[in-house]
Amino acid sequence: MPVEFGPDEFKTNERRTIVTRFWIFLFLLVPILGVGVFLWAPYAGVYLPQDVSTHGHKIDHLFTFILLLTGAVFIATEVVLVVFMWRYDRERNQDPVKFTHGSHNLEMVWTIIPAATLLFIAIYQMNAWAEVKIDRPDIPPTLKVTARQFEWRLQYPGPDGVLDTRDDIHTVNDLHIPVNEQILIHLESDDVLHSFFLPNLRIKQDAVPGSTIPVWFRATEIGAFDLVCAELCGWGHYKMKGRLTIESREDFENWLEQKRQEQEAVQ
Amino acid sequence: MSATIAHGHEGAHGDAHAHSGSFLTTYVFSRDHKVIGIQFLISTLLWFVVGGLLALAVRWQLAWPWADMPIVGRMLFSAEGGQISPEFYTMLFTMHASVMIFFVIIPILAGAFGNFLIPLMIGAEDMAFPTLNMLSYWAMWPAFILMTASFFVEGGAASAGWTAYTPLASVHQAAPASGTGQTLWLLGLIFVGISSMMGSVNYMTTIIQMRAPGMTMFRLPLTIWAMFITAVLQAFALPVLTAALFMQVLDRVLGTGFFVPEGLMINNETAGAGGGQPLLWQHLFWFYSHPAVYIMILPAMGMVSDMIATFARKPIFGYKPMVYAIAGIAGLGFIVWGHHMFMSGMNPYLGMTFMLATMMIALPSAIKVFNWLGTIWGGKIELTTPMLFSLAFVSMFIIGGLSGIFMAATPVDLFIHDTYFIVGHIHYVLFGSSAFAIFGGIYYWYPKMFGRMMNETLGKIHFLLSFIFFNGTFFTMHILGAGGFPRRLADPYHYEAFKHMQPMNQFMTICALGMGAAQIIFAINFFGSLFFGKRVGRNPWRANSLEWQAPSPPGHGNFDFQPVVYRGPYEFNSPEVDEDYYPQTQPPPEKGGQEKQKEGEQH
Amino acid sequence: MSANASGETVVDPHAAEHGIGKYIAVFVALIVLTGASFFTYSSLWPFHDEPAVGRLFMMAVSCTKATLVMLFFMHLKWEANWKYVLTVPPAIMAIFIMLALVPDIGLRYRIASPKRRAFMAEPLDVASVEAGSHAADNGDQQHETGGEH
Amino acid sequence: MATAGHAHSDSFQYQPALPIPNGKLCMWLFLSTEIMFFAALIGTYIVIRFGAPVWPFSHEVHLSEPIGAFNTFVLICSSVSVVLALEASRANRAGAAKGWIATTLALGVLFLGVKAYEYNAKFGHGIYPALPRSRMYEKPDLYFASAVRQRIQALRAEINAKGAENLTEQDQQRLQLLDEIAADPALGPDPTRASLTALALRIMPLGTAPGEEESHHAGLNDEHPWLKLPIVVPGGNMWASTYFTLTGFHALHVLGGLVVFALLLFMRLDAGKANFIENIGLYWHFVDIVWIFLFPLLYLF
Ligand code: HEA
Ligand code: HEA
Ligand code: CUA
Ligand SMILES: [Cu+2]
Repeated sequence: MPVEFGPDEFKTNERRTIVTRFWIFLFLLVPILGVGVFLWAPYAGVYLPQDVSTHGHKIDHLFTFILLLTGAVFIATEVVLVVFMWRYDRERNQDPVKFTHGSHNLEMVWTIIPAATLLFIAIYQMNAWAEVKIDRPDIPPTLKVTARQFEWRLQYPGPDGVLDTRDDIHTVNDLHIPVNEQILIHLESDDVLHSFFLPNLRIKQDAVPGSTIPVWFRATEIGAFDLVCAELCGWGHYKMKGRLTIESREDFENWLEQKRQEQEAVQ
Repeated sequence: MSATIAHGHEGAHGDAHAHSGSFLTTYVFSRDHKVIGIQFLISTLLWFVVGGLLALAVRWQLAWPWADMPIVGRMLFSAEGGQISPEFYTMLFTMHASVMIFFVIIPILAGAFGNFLIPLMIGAEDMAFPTLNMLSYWAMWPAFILMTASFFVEGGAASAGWTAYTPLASVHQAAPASGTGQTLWLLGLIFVGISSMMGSVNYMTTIIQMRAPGMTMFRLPLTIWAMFITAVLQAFALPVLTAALFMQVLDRVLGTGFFVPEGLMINNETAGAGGGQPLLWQHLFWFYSHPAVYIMILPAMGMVSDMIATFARKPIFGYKPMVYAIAGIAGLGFIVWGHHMFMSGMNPYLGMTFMLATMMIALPSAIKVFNWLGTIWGGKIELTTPMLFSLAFVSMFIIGGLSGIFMAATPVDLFIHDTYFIVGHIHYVLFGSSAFAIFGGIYYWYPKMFGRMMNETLGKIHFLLSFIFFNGTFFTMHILGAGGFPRRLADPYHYEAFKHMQPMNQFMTICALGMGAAQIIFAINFFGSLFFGKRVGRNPWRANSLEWQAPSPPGHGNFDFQPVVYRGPYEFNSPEVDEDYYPQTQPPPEKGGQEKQKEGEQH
Repeated sequence: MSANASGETVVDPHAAEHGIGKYIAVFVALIVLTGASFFTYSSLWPFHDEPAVGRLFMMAVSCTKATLVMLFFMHLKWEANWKYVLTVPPAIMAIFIMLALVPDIGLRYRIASPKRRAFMAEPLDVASVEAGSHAADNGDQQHETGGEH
Repeated sequence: MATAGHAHSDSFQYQPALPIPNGKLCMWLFLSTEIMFFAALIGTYIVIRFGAPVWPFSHEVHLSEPIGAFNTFVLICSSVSVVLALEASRANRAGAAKGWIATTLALGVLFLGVKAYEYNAKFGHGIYPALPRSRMYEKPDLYFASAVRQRIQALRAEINAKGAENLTEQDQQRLQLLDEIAADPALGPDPTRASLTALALRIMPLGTAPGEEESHHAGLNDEHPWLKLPIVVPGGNMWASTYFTLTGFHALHVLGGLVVFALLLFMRLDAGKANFIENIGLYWHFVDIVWIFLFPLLYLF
């Protein structure tokens, strides 16, 4: 005859109460450490990297905004979970179980409030999106970027100011752009998908073979930053890195001229 | 196809009364849903070890890139001097994700729990089509063999990520493994698809047609609702993936050009005549694979709902909203796939539409979370191992879900797309949620499966270690992502900017190793309890749903009485009875007939 | 179990309603409709300049044919309301996935890169042949014709 | 069908939601998944077809509308015969049912035969998707010219391999023709776009739009089938990709149905088998419906 065995096994005793408290404490650690990690992150230097673009602050602002909002939801829900675990523990809770099948009003409340919140986020962010991906500036392209396994080929218009002519200036993995100017890049790929990722400019765009995709931005500070390939493109994906140099118009032109001369010397 | 279906049907009938059979038909080619469920369970646990070990290799490389792997390294890659090569790294995470998703989470939820629970919970003697059911299990083996065989072919296993983005995946010249390995991967997935398809139509038919008298749709346990809607999701989404997989196979084998544009130059070689669209693959793939992530969470949510109600000794809060939320997630799940493609060069206006839909999909999830909290409110919570895993599910799903909101916001996704933020999200929803629910489910239904209890102490240690090490491994990924740390890099420290993140990665790797070790405890518990676990009666947890009224383990035909259902599955602490539980089959006291029921139980 | 497996319920209550005559009528209708869509291809079809008209017409004809097959051959006409549950959602989803691809993939060739254009198919330029070799041809253009590699 | 459940006292009682046998429900659900499968394929075809800069006319790819229409007719007939088989089986006329099933089987085989004939015609003209390239070129460019040159050289080498003394009259004529083609300005030192186009048209003349006069002159490849010169079919690769994939998967479904029909021939098709025949019939009608859409999409669009 099989033995009946069940929850009764865990009936009240001292040890059990302590163990229960321990579990509740463990769940409490989640919000505490979760928040802690995010507070610590900026000090550890693993947080949004320095932003040197005109649109980046909007993205960072959105990130922070969503972080605060979801953070609040996170803390609230986790704390409620822990409090309920504490309050309604089998040992602690002397009241009879609240026999209920739910509440229509509550359901409405917790459908409508998140709905409104989410709708708000959705609408709130549209401008930033439009700025980066929809409102394309009406200027000739500053340069053409062609991704290929595993390098970035950059092509600047030569003295005639037109791309795809004989006097174009070619570089590899060495991206220079003038500061405080509207830049428009034509992004292409020769072989597979790549992704043109400038972390500090808050720019990311996949390069799709067969399409020319416009990318635009405006840099605000002089400096040197990473150009990362952010889409798996084969075994060498990890080493497909370029260098972005943001410099003054003058330096930029000097550099361009120098490159042009180097190129002519070779030919 | 139709032949098997029809045969299966006839078979259902003939087999129901066959009590004896050879070893082969009883345990191997069994058509009993319980045996098939357990077969699925054990195979998927085995595959979980495979996927997990691949993950540990990934972690090893991320913590100590190009360092010799201790012991294993010398054995496996002596050619590279015991190191993981970048080619091999890409194969590692591709196969890790493919195994985990297609061979662990989906088959364990739909295959193992679906098979085991559906007939028991609706009061049927078996699935509608037992032979089809058996085939759906056996289709998994060719799939797995094809997949793993690819490690041993020229060029190695698939290495284009589990998303197999074209043209990397579809052009031979693009990657060493885009030779045979990728083709095997595709064929393997086609088999997985066939298996899921057979399961899906079978589950739908069974749930629609074979519920016990009195078991109306709104008296079904939420697990069954979730399984049902999962099956619907699969029925609509999977064929699209199958078509896409076939097209990629054709691109690779016959030289069609669906996903290959013209003029492709790889290593200064032209790659086929082309004429196709690389992004078409992404659309078709995510049309399946976004619903697929809900295929991987909905059954888990259903199971958790059952466990939470049982261990809070309280009816589920808002049963109908829960059902509608499941349906809502499924419905919305079909119109949000584009959120994986925000940066892909997709039409940016389309991106906005998908963003809006993605935001809205958080709503049904919110309803579910709040209803779970509502369920434990005012209850009498028993922190058994399954309950701990279930509450951890809720806790972790909140994190995983909320991180989804960041990515749904297109401008934020612009920055965090393809960074570790995504990897964090993936593992919070897939490991912290789905896998935790699976562990809980195993502890909860183990007594029903094997007639023995799993050891509670070991279970709690397993939970404690998993919980701590899981969060240790994956929580920090969020801030790594915020720091721009890209995913899928064989050596992230190739970039100066990421060098200072190496210590964090080492910490994560150590936690991952700890998590692996914690699973050893689980394995010991699982297999040890088969022999040493305490024997149990029918209803060890004093739960209400039908499976607990059947013997443990249930015999052939499941029930030794005709189940008749009088109420929903969550009537705990009902004022109508003295006991704190009220089985679905127990007739209401006023109407009498209790004796008759008792009789039925004593068979 | 259900009826079919036991093989008991076999008398079709509607057998009288849809005799062979009905099937023949449907058959004829299908043939005629096939002829109708084939007609758009003949020289008598008036809308050759507007292919969209013909295509719409053909799709409408196909839908009619499919409906006929479903209603009569697949007996949906005589089935209870479950037929809507099982046919409407797949139909909606099928149309949805086809339409969903249009805004992105369907319009994608518009942002084709110059490199791709060089390789892209184009209608044969019959006019240039007729004009003979006087047509403006020079080395540059040859280069372009041949691709760069 | 709840009644059936009650019939077995020792069996379980169920409460089915739909008044149809499980097998039929399962078949309908299976067909829903099939709808999605073909929807994905047809959706792909549509976006690629209408996104393509050019699409070949059916005559350029040797697509014959009358043959397609004939196949439509064959499938419609088979749909009728399978429904008649069901009626016969329901009326317990096993012999008649088997006759109709055999008819269906025959019609299905005929359909596949016609399909095979059509495929063969295309393969014969070098029209198929292939790695790295089939004989089809998208535009008359230098690649095309060099492929023609290579083919001519290969043919010459093949003939000359026999040795000068063994050449027959026919070989001589062939060499002459090859020389003549090789003298085409497009194969000379500086081909022009116009000359390349002219060569392409000479090898294979343009197809005609629907309703236009059929072009009269045959191309080199048609006049001399042994030449097998590369051809220019703008949009040909994607045409071949979609055409063969769509019709191929449809043909596989037909084949699947035929296997079941063949098995049915070994059974007694009395009323007991009516449900089974109904299910396979549903499947067969579905295959028919798919073709109803494929035919205009692939042949007439
Ligand atoms: C089980 C699996 C699962 C689940 C359930 C989810 C759920 C969600 N996912 Fe996730 N996702 C994946 C698995 C999953 N995902 C995987 C595997 C990938 C990566 C694929 C790859 O590229 O390899 C991915 C990637 C992914 C992306 C693409 C990122 C990128 O590549 O750039 C996005 C973008 O929108 C996204 C969003 C969401 C959202 C909004 C949800 C929502 O459903 C979440 C809803 C839940 C909540 C929001 C929490 C609970 C709610 C409340 C507590 C209420 C209050 C909340 C608010 C008011 C905000 N996911
Ligand atoms: C169900 C899904 C699932 C699960 C359970 C996991 C589990 C784990 N994953 Fe996985 N992961 C994915 C789905 C999943 N992952 C997906 C979809 C991706 C994206 C891939 C892509 O980019 O294409 C990914 C990618 C991914 C990455 C990113 C790789 C990259 O982008 O470069 C990493 C890195 O840390 C990682 C780590 C882990 C770890 C440490 C675990 C651990 O939780 C595993 C723990 C389990 C075990 C270890 C098994 C138990 C082992 C034993 C019992 C044996 C004994 C053990 C020892 C001796 C230690 N995963
Ligand atoms: Cu290029 Cu990754
Ligand atoms: Cu998604």
